Amino acid sequence: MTDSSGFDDRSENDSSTHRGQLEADGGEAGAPIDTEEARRRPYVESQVVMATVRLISPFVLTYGVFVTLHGADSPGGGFQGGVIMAATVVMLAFSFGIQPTREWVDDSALLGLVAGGVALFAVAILTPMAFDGAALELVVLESTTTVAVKWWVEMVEVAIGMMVAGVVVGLFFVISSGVFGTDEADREGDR
Amino acid sequence: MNPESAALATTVDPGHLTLLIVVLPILVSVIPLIASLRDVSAGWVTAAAALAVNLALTVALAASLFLTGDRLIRYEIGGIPVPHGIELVADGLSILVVLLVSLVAFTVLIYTRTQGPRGNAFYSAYLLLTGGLLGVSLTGDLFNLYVFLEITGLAAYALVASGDTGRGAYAALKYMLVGTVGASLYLIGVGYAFLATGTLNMADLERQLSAVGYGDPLVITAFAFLVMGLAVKAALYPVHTWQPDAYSSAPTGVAAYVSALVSTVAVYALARVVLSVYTVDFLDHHGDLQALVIYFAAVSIVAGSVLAVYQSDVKRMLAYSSVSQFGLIVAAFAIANPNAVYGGLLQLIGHGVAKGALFVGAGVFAVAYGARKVEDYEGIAHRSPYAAAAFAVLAFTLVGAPPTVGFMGKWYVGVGAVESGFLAVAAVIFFSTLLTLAYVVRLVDRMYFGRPTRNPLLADGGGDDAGDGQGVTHGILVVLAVAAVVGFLMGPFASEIQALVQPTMEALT
Amino acid sequence: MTLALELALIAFVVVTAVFAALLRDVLGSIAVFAAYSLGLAIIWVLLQAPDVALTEAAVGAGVMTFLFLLTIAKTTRPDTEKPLKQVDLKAFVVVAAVALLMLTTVPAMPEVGDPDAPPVSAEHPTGEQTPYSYYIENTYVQAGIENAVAGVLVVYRGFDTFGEAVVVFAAAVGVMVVLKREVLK
Amino acid sequence: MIEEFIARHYHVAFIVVLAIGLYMLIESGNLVKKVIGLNIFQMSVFLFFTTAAYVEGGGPALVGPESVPGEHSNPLPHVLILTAIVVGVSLTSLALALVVRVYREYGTLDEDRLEEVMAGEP
Repeated sequence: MTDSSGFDDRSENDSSTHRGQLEADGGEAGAPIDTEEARRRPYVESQVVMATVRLISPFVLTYGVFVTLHGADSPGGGFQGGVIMAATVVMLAFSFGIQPTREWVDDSALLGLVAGGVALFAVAILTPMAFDGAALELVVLESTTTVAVKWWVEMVEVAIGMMVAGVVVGLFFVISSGVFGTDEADREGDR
Repeated sequence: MNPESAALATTVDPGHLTLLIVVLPILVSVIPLIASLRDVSAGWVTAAAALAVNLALTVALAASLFLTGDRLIRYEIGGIPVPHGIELVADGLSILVVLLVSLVAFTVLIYTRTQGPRGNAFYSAYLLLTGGLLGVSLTGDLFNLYVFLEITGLAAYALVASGDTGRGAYAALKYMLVGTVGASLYLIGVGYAFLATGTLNMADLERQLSAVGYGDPLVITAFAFLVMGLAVKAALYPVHTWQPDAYSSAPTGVAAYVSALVSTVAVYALARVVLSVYTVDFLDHHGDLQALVIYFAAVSIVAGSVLAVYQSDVKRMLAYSSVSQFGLIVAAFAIANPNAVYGGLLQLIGHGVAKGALFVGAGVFAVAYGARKVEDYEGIAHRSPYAAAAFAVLAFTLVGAPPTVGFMGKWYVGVGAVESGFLAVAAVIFFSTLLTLAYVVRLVDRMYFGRPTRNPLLADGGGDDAGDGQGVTHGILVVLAVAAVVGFLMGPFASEIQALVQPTMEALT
Repeated sequence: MTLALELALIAFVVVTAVFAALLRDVLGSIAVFAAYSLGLAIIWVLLQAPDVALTEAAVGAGVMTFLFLLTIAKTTRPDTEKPLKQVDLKAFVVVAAVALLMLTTVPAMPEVGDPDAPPVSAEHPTGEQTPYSYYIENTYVQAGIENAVAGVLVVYRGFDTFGEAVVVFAAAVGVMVVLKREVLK
Repeated sequence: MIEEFIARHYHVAFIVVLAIGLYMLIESGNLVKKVIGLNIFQMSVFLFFTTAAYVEGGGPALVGPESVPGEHSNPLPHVLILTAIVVGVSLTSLALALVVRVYREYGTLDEDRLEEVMAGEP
């Protein structure tokens, strides 16, 4: 365990970074964790954890994509795959600090994932209606586009995967930064 | 079906309409979030456009439904034959609820434009709540109903906490804990029904449950859990405790929306389960179980009224009055003869309109004059004559004064109760009407004949006497007036509406 | 042999649930809850529900634990002198009454794995085909999908899945409303 | 009597775990523990459904052209429970956001203390 100066000034300004360090803060019984003492505590990082995470996260991400795409033939699917993909980002956040990861992840990318998922789902629901079918009637899509039902199922799975990945990462960031206003004020106060 | 209506049905497929009504608000709810990325506050405009289109679609669906002979539209999603797929069903019962939801959602939205809470995420949640409610109203599948019930719940919990107070957040959390237990009890009921039959489609369950036999313990247990779960969602006594806190601490626009629709739709779902899935035959087979539900609801009627009389806070008073009203409606659906069911339906719609608008009124008076308690209302009618008049009319709708819709609803339920020999229920309705009259008269009396001395905002001048106080905008007055007119006019037209939904009533009872 | 394993797993799940209830320390409760989820996930494997097992492991033991830990890091972890709580008699009596009432319905249920149970029979008492039999016979033939769970999820009950996606989205929107945020970050 | 319950051990487990979750919901003063209780309660229902899907000697619901009923567990309850799990985690995240918000406003997660503080509010 070493102190990494790289993130020090940032963590000085941001109390939520410390809150991300769960185990380290467990001690204050009965008191809020973001006490003055906890706030001043230097950010602790583990080179071992960071290296490990850097090494395995591409594989975890790939596995998430695999689980999403392979749902039609084996257990798994968009939801499970999406969760696994989101886990990559959460892992990065826990090893490199929440604040740096937050800055690294683009907000429009998250929203794009969610909106893209909704758009794909909308395609599956609405387009069959344009071809004299019922909503979500994938067989109609197969006969008009000659793309097999299976691939339309995959498209829906991908839509779910995108939404879930975007939302889980978003939830993680939103909850970790707390209530808008009060927590922002905390941050200002620290400067 | 006559040739004319058949022609119309082929030009506009009403089945597609049922689906679009549910899906449109949900899909559009993404747009405000995308707009926030560009720092554009497009929330209200987007929601207003989507809900206006939805209202138009709903009216179109209602028109094509009333042109069909049997008042029934079924739509198999994905073209999968029932019971293997999910279907949407519109009939005389659901269409009135759908109309109510679309109308109230659009009208309350007008109120939120000036009074807030604002923010794009708020309007996304608002659209999601609308989509969830419409899904519950239109689905023909027991599990799909659970999913939409939870969408409704999630959005409602968040909206209750959308104000600035910590009280709202805590009330939302309590609401969520109780609401989720209610939904889970419902899900357990679905589980028992599935264990007994292996199917989930409502129409199919109706046949399979009777094939399994109404004496089967699993069938009976499923009924008990389904009814209990939805009773929690509808806030019947004694599982109502979450409701007054949630309604009184939510921002006014949310309180109006949630009080008008969320429990209403849960009670509608209860009616669906009792009348469409279990049917009158089941109730006839289990007279004791039927009586149990009716007396349980009757306790709610009395307890809600008694608790409302004791409230000094106007919003809490309105909240407790809902406990009583929903007791009445559930009793009506459990009596399950044509008059009682129709009375329950009228009451369901009338209460939704009146209660939502009353919450808007209470919010307006709170903003304009700081009036929250009954005694603060002294002399309000002199400062805000139009708003006060609408408020008074709506309050008398709640009592059931003739010729309002409240009167017709109670009348039909009372007649139905007497027909089926539940004289005690008729007596309870009469007694609770007196109690309701007591607290409504207490309030209206102060509004019109009290002296505006206690409340400084009402006592000293500022603003002309002919107009309304600040905060009472024209938009809000329109909302209140529309609700008052609807509440007033639905009464005299009750028999016309009855003729429209008659085929559905016959099919259900 | 399998029955012994099943009973052991059930015992594990029940014991973890009891500890989650009785541990004073919220952190401990969270850890035991994660174990409870994993126990359930193994039961799903035994019940031939690999999709459910995978999801339960990813969500119950993964996402949920994360969210709980994040929450106590953002809030507080109350004082803990004694490790275990006393059983609250009033709550226990209420809950025991509910459980006993529900247990009376157990003999009416089909036995675990009974091939004649309505959910896994090919036909209803009325002679019609059950959804179960329809899915098993048609998922591969109609849609070319081997995993019937995915087939039912998207092809036959796609509208439920749409609802599921909406629930996820609603959670994100709800959290943003509650925490007064306008962006997903 | 005992055999009847042994042959339906998963159903019994469902009811016992459901009761424990309900107990946590009623008894716990701490809001986070209430949410944990809610999850234990909900997950017990999942056990009820997956048990209903199971058929003795049947494999998972991986099918081919020759598949017949009885060889596979019923995929329908699995699908329902996948949805229900997602609903559960969504509700939990919203509940926890509410917990964070309540703590920000009142500085405590203890139910009794919260009621006290609120009774003192205007």
